[in-house]
Amino acid sequence: MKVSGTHTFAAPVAEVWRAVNDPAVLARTLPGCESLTELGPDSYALRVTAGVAAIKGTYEGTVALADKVEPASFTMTAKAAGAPGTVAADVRVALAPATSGGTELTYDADAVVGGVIGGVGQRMLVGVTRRMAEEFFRAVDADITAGGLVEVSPGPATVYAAGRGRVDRDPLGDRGFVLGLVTGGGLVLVGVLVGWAVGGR
Amino acid sequence: MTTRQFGQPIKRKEDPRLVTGGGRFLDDLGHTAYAAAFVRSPHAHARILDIDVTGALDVPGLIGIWTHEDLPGKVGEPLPLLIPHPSLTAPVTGYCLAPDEVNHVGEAVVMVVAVDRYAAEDACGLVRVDYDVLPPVVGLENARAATDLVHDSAPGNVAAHLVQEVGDVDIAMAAAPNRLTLDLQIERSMCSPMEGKGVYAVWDADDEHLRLWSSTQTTTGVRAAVAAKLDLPLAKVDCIAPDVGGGFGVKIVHPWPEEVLVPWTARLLGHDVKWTEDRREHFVSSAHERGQLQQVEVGFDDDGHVLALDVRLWHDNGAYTPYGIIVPIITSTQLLGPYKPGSYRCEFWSLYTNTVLVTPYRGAGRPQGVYAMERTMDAIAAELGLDRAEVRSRNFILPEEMPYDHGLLFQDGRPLKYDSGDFPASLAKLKALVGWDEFAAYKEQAASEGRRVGLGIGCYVEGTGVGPYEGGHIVIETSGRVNVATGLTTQGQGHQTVFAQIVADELGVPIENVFVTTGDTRRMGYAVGTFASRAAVMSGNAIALAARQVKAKALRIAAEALEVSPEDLEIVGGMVRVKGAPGTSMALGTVAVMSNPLRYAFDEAARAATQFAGGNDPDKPPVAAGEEPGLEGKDFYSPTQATFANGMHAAIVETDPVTAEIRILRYCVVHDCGPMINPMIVEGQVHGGVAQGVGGALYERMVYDESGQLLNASFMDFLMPYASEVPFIETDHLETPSPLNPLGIKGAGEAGCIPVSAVIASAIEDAEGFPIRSMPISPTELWELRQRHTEPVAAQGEPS
Amino acid sequence: MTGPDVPEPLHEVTVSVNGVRHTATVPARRLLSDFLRHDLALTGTHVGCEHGVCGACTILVDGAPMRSCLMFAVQARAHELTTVEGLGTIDAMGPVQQAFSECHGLQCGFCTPGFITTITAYLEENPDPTAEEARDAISGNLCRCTGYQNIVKSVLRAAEIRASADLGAPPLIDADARAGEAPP
Amino acid sequence: MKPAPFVHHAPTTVAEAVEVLRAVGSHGKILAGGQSLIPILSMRLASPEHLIDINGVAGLDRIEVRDDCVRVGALVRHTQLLQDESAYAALPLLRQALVHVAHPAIRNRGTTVGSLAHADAAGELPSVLALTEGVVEAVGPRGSRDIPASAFFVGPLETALAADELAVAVRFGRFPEGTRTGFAESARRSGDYALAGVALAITLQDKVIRSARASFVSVTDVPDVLDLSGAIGSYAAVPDLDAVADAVRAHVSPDTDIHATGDYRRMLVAELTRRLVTELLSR
Repeated sequence: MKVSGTHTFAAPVAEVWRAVNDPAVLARTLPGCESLTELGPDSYALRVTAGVAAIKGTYEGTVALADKVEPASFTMTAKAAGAPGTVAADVRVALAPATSGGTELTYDADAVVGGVIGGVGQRMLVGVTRRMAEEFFRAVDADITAGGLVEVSPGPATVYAAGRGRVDRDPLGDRGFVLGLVTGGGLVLVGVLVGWAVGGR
Repeated sequence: MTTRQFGQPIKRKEDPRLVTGGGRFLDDLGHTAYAAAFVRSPHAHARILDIDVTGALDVPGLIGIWTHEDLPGKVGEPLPLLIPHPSLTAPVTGYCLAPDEVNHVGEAVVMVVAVDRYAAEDACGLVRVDYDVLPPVVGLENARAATDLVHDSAPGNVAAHLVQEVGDVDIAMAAAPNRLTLDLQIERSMCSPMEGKGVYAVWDADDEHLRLWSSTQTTTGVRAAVAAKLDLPLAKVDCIAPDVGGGFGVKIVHPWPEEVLVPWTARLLGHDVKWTEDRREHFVSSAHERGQLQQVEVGFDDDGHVLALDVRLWHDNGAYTPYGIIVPIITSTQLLGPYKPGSYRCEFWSLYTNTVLVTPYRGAGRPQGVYAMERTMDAIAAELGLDRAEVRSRNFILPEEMPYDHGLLFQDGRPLKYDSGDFPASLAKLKALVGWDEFAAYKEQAASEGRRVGLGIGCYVEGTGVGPYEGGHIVIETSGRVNVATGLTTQGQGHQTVFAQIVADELGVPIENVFVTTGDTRRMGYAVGTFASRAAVMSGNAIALAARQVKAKALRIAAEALEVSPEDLEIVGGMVRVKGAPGTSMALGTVAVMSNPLRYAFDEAARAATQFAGGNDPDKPPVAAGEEPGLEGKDFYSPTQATFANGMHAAIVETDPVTAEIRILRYCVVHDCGPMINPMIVEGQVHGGVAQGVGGALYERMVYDESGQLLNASFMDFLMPYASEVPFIETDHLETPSPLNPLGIKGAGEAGCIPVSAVIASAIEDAEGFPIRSMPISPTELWELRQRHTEPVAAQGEPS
Repeated sequence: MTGPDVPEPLHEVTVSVNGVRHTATVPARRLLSDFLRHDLALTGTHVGCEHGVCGACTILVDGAPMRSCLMFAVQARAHELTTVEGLGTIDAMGPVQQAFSECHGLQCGFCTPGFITTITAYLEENPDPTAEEARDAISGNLCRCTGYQNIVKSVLRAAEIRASADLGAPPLIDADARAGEAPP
Repeated sequence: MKPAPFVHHAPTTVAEAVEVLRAVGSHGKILAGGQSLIPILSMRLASPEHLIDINGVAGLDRIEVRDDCVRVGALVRHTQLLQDESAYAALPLLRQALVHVAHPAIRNRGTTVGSLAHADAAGELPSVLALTEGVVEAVGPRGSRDIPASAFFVGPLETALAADELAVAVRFGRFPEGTRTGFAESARRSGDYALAGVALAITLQDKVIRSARASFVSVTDVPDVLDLSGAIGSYAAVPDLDAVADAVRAHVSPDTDIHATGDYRRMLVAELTRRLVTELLSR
C-alpha cells in the first residue's frame, strides 16, 4: 500500500526537523504511543496502543531512521505486530521551506499490512492512514507551538514518556479499528488503520 | 411397466433431506469434539526465528499446542507429491506445520486444540512467532525474472518445463502467408465452495482404529495418505465423505495438513478432534488457479486455416506443487479445442511464487487454454476481415475424422485422441440459438440508440472421464432393496440419483428401491476420486457393469427355481419373470433369499432359505463352486483413454459508453456430453459452470500486492457473483455418444465454466472495437483501455 | 472482567426455535449460528463466511430473515426463531422446499437452507413475484453450484404452490419459461 | 472466526446505558444492529471488553415525522424506515437511499443510526444525513447534545461522538416544497459498497431551479454537501450538465482501491450525478 501526502507546519524547517527528530516529542505526539525506547542511534522500540475507544489493540515494534540529510530528508523504517496483523513500512520524508515561511513536509510511505487486517481492510486503509498522519502532524504542530520542545540527550535504553496521546478520545469514530504506526527519532508516522465493515452498515 | 430412467429429468433422491435441514455436512458432526485452529503466517516469505507459546498456555479450555518440532516421524516430513512427472524437475511440497520457512501468507505454523473453536482462537492470538522476512516472489513477471527465489532448490523459480510439438512448427510458421502474435494474460481465481474444508477424527483406542470424516473429493486418497503418515495399517483407517458443500477441485488435493494433524492429535489425545476451515483460512490456505501469461504466435493462410500454432505459457503454480503440473499440461493440450492446426508446439514453464498453491479449479487449465485459442481465432478473423464463426468452422475437426489423434500426451499420460463430436452441428445450433446472422442488424440498431453491444463466441473440447478406474458394488437385500456403492465422492452432482437411474434400468427395479452410497471407504475401498468430469463416466459405467453381473446371477438363480433358461427371463418392476408369460415370476428379493443359503431364520423371508425349508439338492453344496452367497456384484471400469465432451457458447454484452459498466444481455450454450443420464442435472451443471465462468470473467480475481498479501480475503472483496450478476442462461444440447464406454456417456461437470472468459472477452472486443488481451475485466479496466484507444464517445464523461 | 486465564461468565439462554423452547448455558460471545448448530444441534442452518455476506446462515427472526452469524445467542431471547427445520419435513415439505426439489434448485445443498428461509419470508410479502423480482429477492445469498437459474425458477414455483389450494396436486406450470422473463 | 470474550451489558433505559458507558470508559462498545460490528469482532480486528447491547432499551425504535424533520430512533432498523410510508411521504430520499443498503437480511437487523455512527464514507446514510442537514442526538454523562451533520463526520469512520456518548436518534431535515430528490450509486455487485454514489436534491419553483445540492458516497473522506445551484443554471428544461459534472469532479477526492481507480470513480460519480439530474428534472 502506498500513501503519500503533505503537511504545512507554521514553524520553520530547522524547528520542524528538530521536533520530528526528537524522541521526546514523538513519544508525546504519536497517536496511541505508550512507550518509545531508544535501542541505539536512530533506532527505537515502541509500543503503541492504537485504536478507537473500545476497539484498540497493542502493537509492538521497532523504528529506525536512515539516510538523514539534515534538515531536508530522511527515511524511516518501521515494523510492528499485534493480534490483528502486522505492519511494515518505509516512509520517505522531505522537509522544505514553505512559501508561507513555515515548512512543507512531504511523506511517501510504502506499507505492507499483513494478517487478517491486510486481507479485509483494503477499502479504507489509505484514507484512514492519511488521516492519522495528519493527526500526528497537527499534534507536532501543537507541541512546537506550545514550546514543548525540550532538549533531551538520548542514550541507549532511554524510555520516553508517552504523551497525552489518545487515551480517552476516540480518534476515528467508534466503529473502526486503528493501528497507528509510527516513527520516532525523526519521523513521521504511518498510521495504518483498518475500519472494516461488512455489507452491513 | 417400468419406464427407462436413463435420460429422464427425474427429481433428485438427495433433495428431500437437504431442503429440510437434514444434510450432514462435516461441521454438523462431532458437537463434542475438540476444535483445532491454526496460527498462520502473516508473511509471504519468511524464516521462522522463534515461536513462543507461553502466553497461550493459560487460556481456559486449551488442550494442546504443537509446532513443527513436536511432530514425530512421517507427520513431520514433507507432504506427498501426489502426481510426479518427469518434467517436474524441482518439485516442492509443504509440511503439516512449517519447519523453518514459510512460503505464503496463510501457511500453518502452529496448531492449537481446545475445547471449542472460540478457546482455540483465544490461544492462537497469544502465540508469538518471530519472523525474519525474506524477499517475496509475487506475480509471474517476478517469478520469471527470478531476482529472488521462492525455493533455493528451484533455480529460476522453475518447477517444470515441458515442450510438446506436433509437425514442424518453425517450417510451417515460416511458410505461412499471414502471422500474428498475441500476448495474453489471465488472472487467478479460486473454487470457493460454500462449505470450506474440514476434517473430523475419532480414534478408538481399544480397537486402534481411526475413523475419519473429511470434506474431500477423494476418501480413498485421504485414507491411504493418512494411514501412511500415521503409520497405521490401511485396515485400521476408514474415511468417509459426509455431505460435501461443493468442491470444484480444491478438495481433490490431499492430504491437506489438517487431514493429517487432526487424526494425529485425536489419537494422541484419545479424544475426537475436529477442524472446520473458516472463510479466511479458505482464502489463504487452500488453493487457487488460473493465473497464466501466454504468448501465441499463429501462422495462417488467407482463408483463415491455421498452419502453425506456437504457444508459450508461464503458469503460476504458487508456493508448492503437491498436485504436480496437471493444470498446465491440460492448458497446453486442451488449448486445441475443436481445431486441427497444421502444426502445433506448446512450451510451458510452471513457476513458483510466494502465494497460495495452485491446483485444479473446475475446468482445470482449460479456461486458460480456450481463452488463448479463441482470442487467436478472433484475431485471425479480424486480420482477414472474415466472420468469426466461419474462421472457426474452417479449422474444425470434422465428424468423419473421428477418432482424431492430436499426437500429444494428455493429463492421464495417454494420447490426446478425441473419441467423438460433431462440431459443425454444434456450431449450427449455437448460431441459431443466439441469432448469429441477425446480430449485425441488432448491433447497428443499438448503435443508432447510442448503445454499444457486442457478440462473442467460444468453443471448447473437454477431456472427461479420465482413468485409471472406478468400481461399483451392488447388493440386493431380501426386501428387494438395492444397495449401490461406489468409491468416488459427491459434492452436489446428484450421484445418488443418476447412479440409481442407471441401476434401475440395468436391473429392472423401481428407482425408489435403489440406494447409492458414495465416498465411504467402508463400502468401497478402491476408488480414485471425483474430478475431471469423471464421475458419471467412470462410476456410472462401473455400476452398470456391476449391475449386469448381479442381474446375470439373479437370472441364473431364478431360472433354476422357475425351471426355465436364463435367456427367457427378464426383470421388470423388481420382478423376475418369464418373457411373454409375466404370470410366472418371482420377486428379486426372493431371489436374494435363495442366493444365500441360511442356517438361521431371522425373519419370514429368511425362513425360505434355511436348511430344512426344502428344495435342497443333497448332492450339491449349498453354495455351488465358483459362486458366492448373496445377490451381490462388483465390477470395475477402466478405460484406455478419456472421453471428449465439447461445447460452444455465445454471449451478447452491452457496455456503457460512458461508465464502461458491462452487462451480459444474453448467454447461450450448446453442449454435447453424449447421452444425458438426467438432463435436469446436466443442465444444472451447465448453469453452475457458466455462473462460475462469469465470476472469473468479470468479477473474481485474487488480488495480491507485491509483498504477497492477498488483499481481498473475504466475500466482501472477492466478488463471487450473486443472482443479480448472473445472466439467464439459454441452453441447447447435442448428444453424440462416445464409442468408448457401455453407456456412451461423457462428463459434464466442468463444461459450463470453460469458455466463459473467452466468450466475454470476444463480446467486449466486438462491442468496443479494440482487442481484449487480459481477463477478467472490470469497468475500471475497460474504461482505462478506452483511454488508451482514445475514444471520442466516452470523452464527455471523463475527467477534464 | 475477563482475561486470558479467567473463565468466561456463562448465560442461561432460553430461545424459541420452530415453536419449541430450548435452554442452554453459553458465554456471551456465542454466535447465534453456533448456538443453533452446536448447542441445540439444529444443524440445518449452515455457516459459509461468518461475515454476513453469503447468507447461508439466514434464519427467520420473528418472521424476518436475518444472518444468524451476525447475532449473539444472548440477543435471541425474546424472539421467535425459525430455521429450515421448522419449514417442513421430508414427508411434509413446505412450498419452498418442495419447489427446490421439483426445480433442481440445489446441488450441494449447503447454501440451500439460507435461500429457503429467505424465500419463505419474501413470498409472505410478495406472493406473486415476476422472474426479475424473484432474482432480486435472492440476490443477498451466494450459491456456488447452481448459477441461480433454477433457484429463480424455484421461487416462482413456490409462489404457485402457495397459491394453489391443494398443495398435493399443484397445477403444472411453466416456471421454466417464466424464469426467462428477466433478460431484456 | 470467533469473537474474543466480552462482558455483555443489556441496559433497558438510556440512562442505564449511559451509566454503563461511563463506567467502562473506552473499553466499551455499543451494540445495536451489529451488522458491521459483529464481523469485526469475529475477525478479531477488535476485542472490546464490554459490549453495551442497547437492543433492550425502551423507546428507541420510533420513527416520528415532524414538520421540519424525520426523527429516527437508535433501534429503528433500516427495513422499518424503508417501509414507513409517512417517512417516505415526508422525505422520499430516505427510501431512495435505503434500498441500496446491503441486502434485506442485513437491513432487517442493521440500524439506521448505527450506520451513521459507523460513519463509513461508503455508507449511504451519512450522505443522506449530510444532504438533509440532519442532526444526531447524543446522550452522555454530561447530558444531551445535538450534533449537526456538518460537525458529526470528522474523518473516515470518525465521528464527533465521545466514547461515552450514545447516539439515541437522528433527525433528518425535510426539504422545502418543490424539492425533488434522488439517489444513485454504482457497485460491483448488488448490495456491495458503492464504487461511487450521489444523493441529490433539486428545489424547483415553477420551472426555475432554486437550489441544487448533492452529497456523495465513497468519493469523499467525509460526507459533505456540494452546492450545485450555480453550476446547474436556472432553467429546469436546460440544466447545464457539463457544469454540474465539472463541479462534481472538482469536489470529490476518491482513492484508488482494489475495485476501481480514483480516476474512474471521479468519472463515475460525475456521470451518475449527470444522469440523476436529468432523471429528476424529467420527472
